[in-house]
Amino acid sequence: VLTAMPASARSTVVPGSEAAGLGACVEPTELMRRQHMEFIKHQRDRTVHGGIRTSKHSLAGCVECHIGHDAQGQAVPIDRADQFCGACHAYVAVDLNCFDCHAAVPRGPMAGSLAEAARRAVDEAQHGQGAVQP
Amino acid sequence: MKRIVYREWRLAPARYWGILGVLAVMVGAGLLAFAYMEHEGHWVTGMNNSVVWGTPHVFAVFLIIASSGALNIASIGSVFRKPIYKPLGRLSGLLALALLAGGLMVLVLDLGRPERLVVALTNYNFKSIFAWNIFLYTGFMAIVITYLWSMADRKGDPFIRPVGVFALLWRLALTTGTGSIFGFLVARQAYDAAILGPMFVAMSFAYGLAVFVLVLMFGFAEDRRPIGARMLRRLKNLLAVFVLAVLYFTLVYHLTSAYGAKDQGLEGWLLFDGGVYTTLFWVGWILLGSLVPLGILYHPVRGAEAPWVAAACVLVILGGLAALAVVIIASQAYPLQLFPGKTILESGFLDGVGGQPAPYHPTLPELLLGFGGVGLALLITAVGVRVLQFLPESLADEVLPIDEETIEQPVAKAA
Amino acid sequence: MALLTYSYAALFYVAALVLVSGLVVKIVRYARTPAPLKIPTTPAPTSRSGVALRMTREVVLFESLFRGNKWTWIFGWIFHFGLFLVTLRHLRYFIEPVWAPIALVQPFGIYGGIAMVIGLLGLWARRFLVDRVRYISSTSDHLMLALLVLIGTSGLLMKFVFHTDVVAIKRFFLGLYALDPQPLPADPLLLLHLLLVALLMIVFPYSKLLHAPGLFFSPTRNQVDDPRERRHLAPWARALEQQAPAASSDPRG
Amino acid sequence: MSERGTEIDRERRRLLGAAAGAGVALVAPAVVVRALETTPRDAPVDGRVRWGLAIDTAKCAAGCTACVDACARENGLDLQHPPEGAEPADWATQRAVWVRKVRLRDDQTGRETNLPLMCQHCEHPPCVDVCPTGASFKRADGIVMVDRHTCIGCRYCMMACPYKARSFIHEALSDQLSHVPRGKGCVESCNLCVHRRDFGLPSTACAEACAETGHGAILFGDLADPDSAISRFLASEPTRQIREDLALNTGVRYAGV
Amino acid sequence: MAKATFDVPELTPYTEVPAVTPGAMAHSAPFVSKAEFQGPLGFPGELVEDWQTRAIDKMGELLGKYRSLRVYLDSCVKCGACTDKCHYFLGTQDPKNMPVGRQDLMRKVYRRYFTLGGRLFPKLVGAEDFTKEVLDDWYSYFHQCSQCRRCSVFCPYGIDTAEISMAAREIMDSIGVGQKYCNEIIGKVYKIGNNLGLPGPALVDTLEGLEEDVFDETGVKVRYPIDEEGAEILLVTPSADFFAEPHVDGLIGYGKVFHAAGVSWTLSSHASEAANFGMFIGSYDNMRRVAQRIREAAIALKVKRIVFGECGHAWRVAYSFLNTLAGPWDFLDPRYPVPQHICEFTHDLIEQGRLTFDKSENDDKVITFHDSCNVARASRMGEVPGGQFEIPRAIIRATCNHFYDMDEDTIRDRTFCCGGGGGLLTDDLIELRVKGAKPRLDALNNVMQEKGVTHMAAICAICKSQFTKVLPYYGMEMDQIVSLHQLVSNAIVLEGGEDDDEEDAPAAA
Ligand code: HEC
Ligand code: HEC
Ligand code: HEC
Ligand code: HEM
Ligand code: HEM
Ligand code: SF4
Ligand code: SF4
Ligand code: SF4
Ligand code: SF4
Ligand code: SF4
Ligand code: SF4
Repeated sequence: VLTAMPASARSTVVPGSEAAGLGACVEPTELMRRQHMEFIKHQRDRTVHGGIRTSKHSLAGCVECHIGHDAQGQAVPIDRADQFCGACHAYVAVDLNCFDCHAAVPRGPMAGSLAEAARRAVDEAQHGQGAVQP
Repeated sequence: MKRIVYREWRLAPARYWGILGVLAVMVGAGLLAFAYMEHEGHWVTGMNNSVVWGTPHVFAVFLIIASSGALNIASIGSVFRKPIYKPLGRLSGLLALALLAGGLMVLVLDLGRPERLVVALTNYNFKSIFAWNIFLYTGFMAIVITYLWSMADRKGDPFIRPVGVFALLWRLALTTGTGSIFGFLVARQAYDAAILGPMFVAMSFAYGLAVFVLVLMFGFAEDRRPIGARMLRRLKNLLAVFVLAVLYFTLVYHLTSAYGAKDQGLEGWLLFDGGVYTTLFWVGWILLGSLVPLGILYHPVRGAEAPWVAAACVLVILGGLAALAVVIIASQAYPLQLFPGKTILESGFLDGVGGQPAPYHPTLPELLLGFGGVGLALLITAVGVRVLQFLPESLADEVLPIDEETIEQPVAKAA
Repeated sequence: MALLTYSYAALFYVAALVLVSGLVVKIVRYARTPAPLKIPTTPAPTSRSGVALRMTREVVLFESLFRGNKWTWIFGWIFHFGLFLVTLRHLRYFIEPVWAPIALVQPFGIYGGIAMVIGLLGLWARRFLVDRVRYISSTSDHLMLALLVLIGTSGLLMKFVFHTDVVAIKRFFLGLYALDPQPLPADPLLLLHLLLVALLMIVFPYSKLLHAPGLFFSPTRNQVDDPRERRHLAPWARALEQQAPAASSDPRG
Repeated sequence: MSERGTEIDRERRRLLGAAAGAGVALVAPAVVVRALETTPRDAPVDGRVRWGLAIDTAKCAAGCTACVDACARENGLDLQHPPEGAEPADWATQRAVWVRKVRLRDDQTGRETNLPLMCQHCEHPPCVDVCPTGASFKRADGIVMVDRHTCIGCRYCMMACPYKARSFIHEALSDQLSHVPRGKGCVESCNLCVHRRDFGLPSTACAEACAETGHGAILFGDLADPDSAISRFLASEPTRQIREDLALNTGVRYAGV
Repeated sequence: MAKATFDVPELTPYTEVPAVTPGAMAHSAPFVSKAEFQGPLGFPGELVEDWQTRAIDKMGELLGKYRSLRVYLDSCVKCGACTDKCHYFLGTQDPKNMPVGRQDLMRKVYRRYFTLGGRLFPKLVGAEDFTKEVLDDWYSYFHQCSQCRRCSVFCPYGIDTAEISMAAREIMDSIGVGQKYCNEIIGKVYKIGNNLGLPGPALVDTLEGLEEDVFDETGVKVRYPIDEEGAEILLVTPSADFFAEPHVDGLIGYGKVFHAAGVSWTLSSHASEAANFGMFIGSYDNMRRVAQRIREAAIALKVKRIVFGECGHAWRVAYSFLNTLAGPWDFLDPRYPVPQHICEFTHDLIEQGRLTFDKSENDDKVITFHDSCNVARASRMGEVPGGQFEIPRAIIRATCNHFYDMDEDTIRDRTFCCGGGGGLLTDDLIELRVKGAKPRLDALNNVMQEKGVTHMAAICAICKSQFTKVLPYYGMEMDQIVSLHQLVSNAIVLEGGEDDDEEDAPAAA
């Protein structure tokens, strides 16, 4: 077993985000920590060129699931240095420019649909292929 | 044959660092302009959605074609076996590299997403002339470096000619390719012309040589090395012939345009009521850039005097920038003809309502970026001649190889 | 897991100790050894600032090597500059918060890594292809190159193919500062990378890698050319003067 | 296991509600309802369809800009604001426009024509041919668009497009919509509302808006399907391509010009 | 004239880098010094019993005394930049004559006894015990280094093989393995005052002869004084200048320049030698002892300035070390640097317009200039770095109409050694000297072919002697080598004054 440490001590998942209440990411956490950039990059090409919107690695999906909220319940941009993507990348000094273009909070009429696709895919992974996480 | 002796450019350190300082400031200002444009976005430039390429592109294209032209001297020396040009081969190669680097710097720093340069270097669309140009440019660098090596290293001797021939062909492809960036744009009337290719070749010869002669004269004057009358005569005659060639292609280009019915609107506009573009064309390109230099170069007395030849070179360069401004900017400012036989009364997107040209006002950052490229080219040259043996010790008449001076047809031979 | 973490933690404590103490000993010894005579390779600068400039050119541009051998210079410079960029990029594993300039240049470390390996391969090829260099190369020269190539390629593989958990690595090293080792991800490539790095740190003070500090102490490069203006006397040479005074060192006496 | 699955389900439903709520605050309710009925595409697009527009200029009304506004709203163009310090006149030349309204007068007859002009989704798109990185590309279903992950912002495609259909983003953006990422330094243009395509919505924002105004000048549909409304319209009405001389076989056709 | 017992290399248009031929020069070694020559220098007369430990101890001592040695033995990365820079390697093809190859002879011993790696894994790092074979290699190859420092110019760390070979020679001396040529000569300096062993009266004779010759030739009474107390300038010049060709023509030139300048000057019989072979054997003590003579002479003769004649390594010792070894010089005229080179002196006068030349006197020659290595790479002339290149050339240009430099890669600080420096100017090393001269002569031959050069000027006694000897091996004439001040001497126009006939020309003070 790789994760001997309690998740809380190591995880950067923001409290109050949807993810905080869930047990697993779209892939096993150990894998996400290492490979998430590859996942979303592949997803990116498949979406832009192939029009595929059902995969679980959608960036908009990440944002929706991992978005944190302020005291007023407003979504906080996910790339802010104290938020999910931002915190980690500030820690390792990686400059993420995805959110130059991508909405850093779920916004717009289709927001729900985009996340929905990802969730559906996770469901499939969890029900279809059995559990990935203990 | 006597060996040509090359020496590093040996200026007094204060003078040398002074020159480098000035050039570094130029480059620095260009970089600052880039940082500003990159940080703010391109709205701080005069470029817009109608005139998408502006002043930086004028400089970039100038430098790139001048780069190809600068190598011409080396080609004439080794490919066309004109021994008199041989001593200039190394400088010619260095200048070609430097100008190309300067031009590419401007081009890259003007990109909307310069940080994705790697993307441009790893993703190619082989249908795109532009992508081919990326190969042409990087290939050119590699070839010129090989060429320089073959000229500088004793082991390289047998390769000089083959590499030189290859470089020549590559160079013609490169200029044609650069010209074709425009020539293949069927959308724009001004560009949809095959003659742009050869015209760019002629331009590259003229501008490249003008830059070359200026740099040579400056470098020699600073280090108190002699340039003999014979060499000066050859160079200025060559320049005159190239300027004439540009003039000739300009004439043919505008005649064919004016003849083709669909382009008459454009011709009339450009030649008569294009405002600043008309001035750029007549005063910049034709008068100052071609006729006056020709007058100087063919003047029996002035044409033999170094300062006048230098002045002619400066004019040719300025005229070249004007010419490229006309070719690049005016052609975009003139509205696209989407609805022949109809007048646009209203449009949400500057479609040339009532035939109005699109606006374009260059801003300071664009100019600085352009000059930054020039600065980089000169900086590389200045460092190059200092650390390596690029400049011949002397071009005085007595050290130059004998040349069959009577039969002078450089164009026929060079083109 | 814990075993792994603790053994690597121990390894790095030892390696750091060897590196730092070894280098300090060496450098102090260089600094303490006098240079009794003025032996700058001339033409040499006649002022301290001139010497500083000369040293800078040597360190940054490898000026002498440039004059000496262009091929070696190109590969050597590519390697060292790449190594420099890689080092800058690696700083992000060791400082928190990461300084802004480091964050800015860190992406270039990736190209630095590629350049570094290319440079090393060029240098290595030379050791086989040029008979003179083949003659002077000893096993340790090859091993040193092999070591660096391996470090570089394992790093690049981590960057491009088998990603590792960078956050955990940083936590591990920050933990080492606080004597509180955090778990180290058990990725084989990472373990190899780190093992070799530790090895490099250990051999550094005992190998030709001493050229890095050595350059700064090289009298032919760091001396000012002013022997006529300033009398230069090493302590042991002064002692010599006192024990056996020259026939008449004072002209008036 | 299954217990956990249901837990996620419940959780999700709660959050979906919240997301929908947020949506309501931002846009008209009708849109939100529709958004929830989407069927995202799960197979790559293929060449069996070719999306296109048919524009009946006779129906396009003077003074109307509903389609232009709808496009701006759909794609977040209206969230773009002039950067501080920009001259309004300059800004007008630099802001992004995916579709514009053009009013023409025939030089001979004096007849006036109104039409919306957007990317023509050429079958042989010059913008794609010239793009050095291949960022400008044509999807299998005929949509010409820019992959903004590989666009370097060279603007060569803008030089090449005969219709001036493209815009360069001259300034940093914020407040983008989740489904239309866009930002500084890249080139963009009408993509036939590609997200709507992929989520299975029937029409484009402009066509829908035009229909809502009652003009119905824009018809969206599959050009490859002979039974589609658009194909039937093209079969029945004389239509043409703008700049037919270039033989680009555009996906946007105009009747009555 | 020269009948060689070895193959004289053929000159090539450019010096090609040869393929390495291990052992090609292993047979070359100078005569070993006898006890009688060792003693006066304070060295054991023959190889001592426990030579190995004593050598290692000595090495340890030197490591503590010379930062150069310590840093250089650690720093080499075997980059190879120096491998094709040594004229002896280029001429002999022996890889142990590659500077790094030469250093490695010592480095392998250093590694074995002084580094952790060498103690633990000698094979891995190329460490070796100090055996008799190694010692023989040392003797052979550390006497194939002319300490010209060309290698140090190109080494990224400035590693100076000359420093290593000096240290090696000192270690060998300390265990009783000295080189006859150097040690004998140093002994002569101690005993008689100069390398050639010319006693004082002989010098006086020679100088009187010179005065007569010059008067005969020019009609002007130029003086060549020795041991004149109260003269302004003490001239220290290599003893070869007193009689050998072409050296003596240089000395004649110095006298004419002093005459034209109107300053009083003198030679000294106590310090009648500029050369300081103490440097060659790396012995600080001996170098210091030799240098002290100059101080003694200056004090005794109450001079105000010291000027050195044309000699390369002598100028290095004078310029770089004299202040250290025999300073401080606070009793001399502070307006002038101590010491000055004769070229600096002449050049100053030229600058001030105080010398008149008739350049056509040298029209029978087309000149090129050989930068002597110790002048070029270990010293300076004038105020600015590089003056040592410009000043002699300026003098040539002022005195000759036809001057061409040799190939840029072989002059200035990249100059090739004549092949006879560093204490190797002895007949027992003639093969080495001839082969080592090849790169220099390749370049000379080149300008002879292309520019019609006829003569090469030099400012070093060793260079002049070496070229006189080796030029014939390559089919050139021995008199193609000239002194720089010979050219000055030829071209200088001396004021023929009334006082020429008077006995005591009043020296302008
Ligand atoms: C279904 C909701 C959901 C979606 C969609 C989702 N995640 Fe997660 N993610 C989670 C949960 C839950 C965790 C915490 C798992 C744990 O603690 O082990 C997590 C953890 C992670 C982690 C590890 C964090 C840490 O501190 O170790 C990363 C990295 C991550 N997600 C990235 C992404 C990315 C990138 C995407 C988009 C492709 C994405 N996530 C989409 C739910 C989601
Ligand atoms: C557990 C920490 C962590 C979290 C949370 C995280 N990342 Fe990362 N991310 C990393 C690390 C580590 C890297 C790789 C750094 C490297 O290789 O230099 C990385 C790299 C990336 C890259 C590649 C960047 C590049 O320039 O190569 C992308 C894209 C990325 N992350 C996107 C995201 C997004 C989007 C999120 C939020 C949904 C996210 N990451 C959350 C740690 C994290
Ligand atoms: C210049 C703008 C821009 C930048 C920067 C950008 N994207 Fe995108 N991205 C887009 C556009 C435009 C789309 C296409 C959306 C569509 O087709 O509806 C997109 C789509 C995507 C998609 C598929 C849609 C989704 O939500 O899953 C992914 C994944 C994605 N991008 C990842 C990234 C990542 C990772 C980065 C940063 C390394 C990034 N993008 C940076 C503009 C950008
Ligand atoms: C001040 C810093 C340094 C300077 C100026 C410097 C300079 C040089 C130079 C000039 C060379 C010779 C040319 C070559 O072969 O590349 C060299 C070689 C080398 N350097 Fe450095 N270096 C520095 C730091 C380092 C460091 C930190 C390392 C190792 C981690 C290193 C590793 C090497 C190696 C392995 C070689 C030998 C390459 C071969 O075998 O050919 N250097 N260095
Ligand atoms: C304790 C010290 C070190 C640690 C913790 C470390 C860790 C790492 C890690 C985690 C990566 C992968 C980066 C990624 O995936 O983005 C990496 C890459 C790399 N490492 Fe190291 N490394 C160390 C020392 C070194 C040293 C000393 C060198 C060179 C001599 C080196 C050379 C490289 C190279 C060339 C890469 C690939 C390029 C890059 O990502 O920067 N590393 N290293
Ligand atoms: S909405 Fe319809 S009528 Fe109105 S401008 Fe657009 S196309 Fe014409
Ligand atoms: S209209 Fe322009 S942008 Fe659209 S596909 Fe055609 S050429 Fe490309
Ligand atoms: S601007 Fe972007 S899409 Fe257009 S040609 Fe350049 S890279 Fe391609
Ligand atoms: S199809 Fe969509 S993107 Fe294109 S113009 Fe209409 S609304 Fe705008
Ligand atoms: S000092 Fe001169 S002779 Fe000695 S090794 Fe170096 S180059 Fe050769
Ligand atoms: S140049 Fe210097 S570092 Fe390189 S091999 Fe020679 S001595 Fe060693």
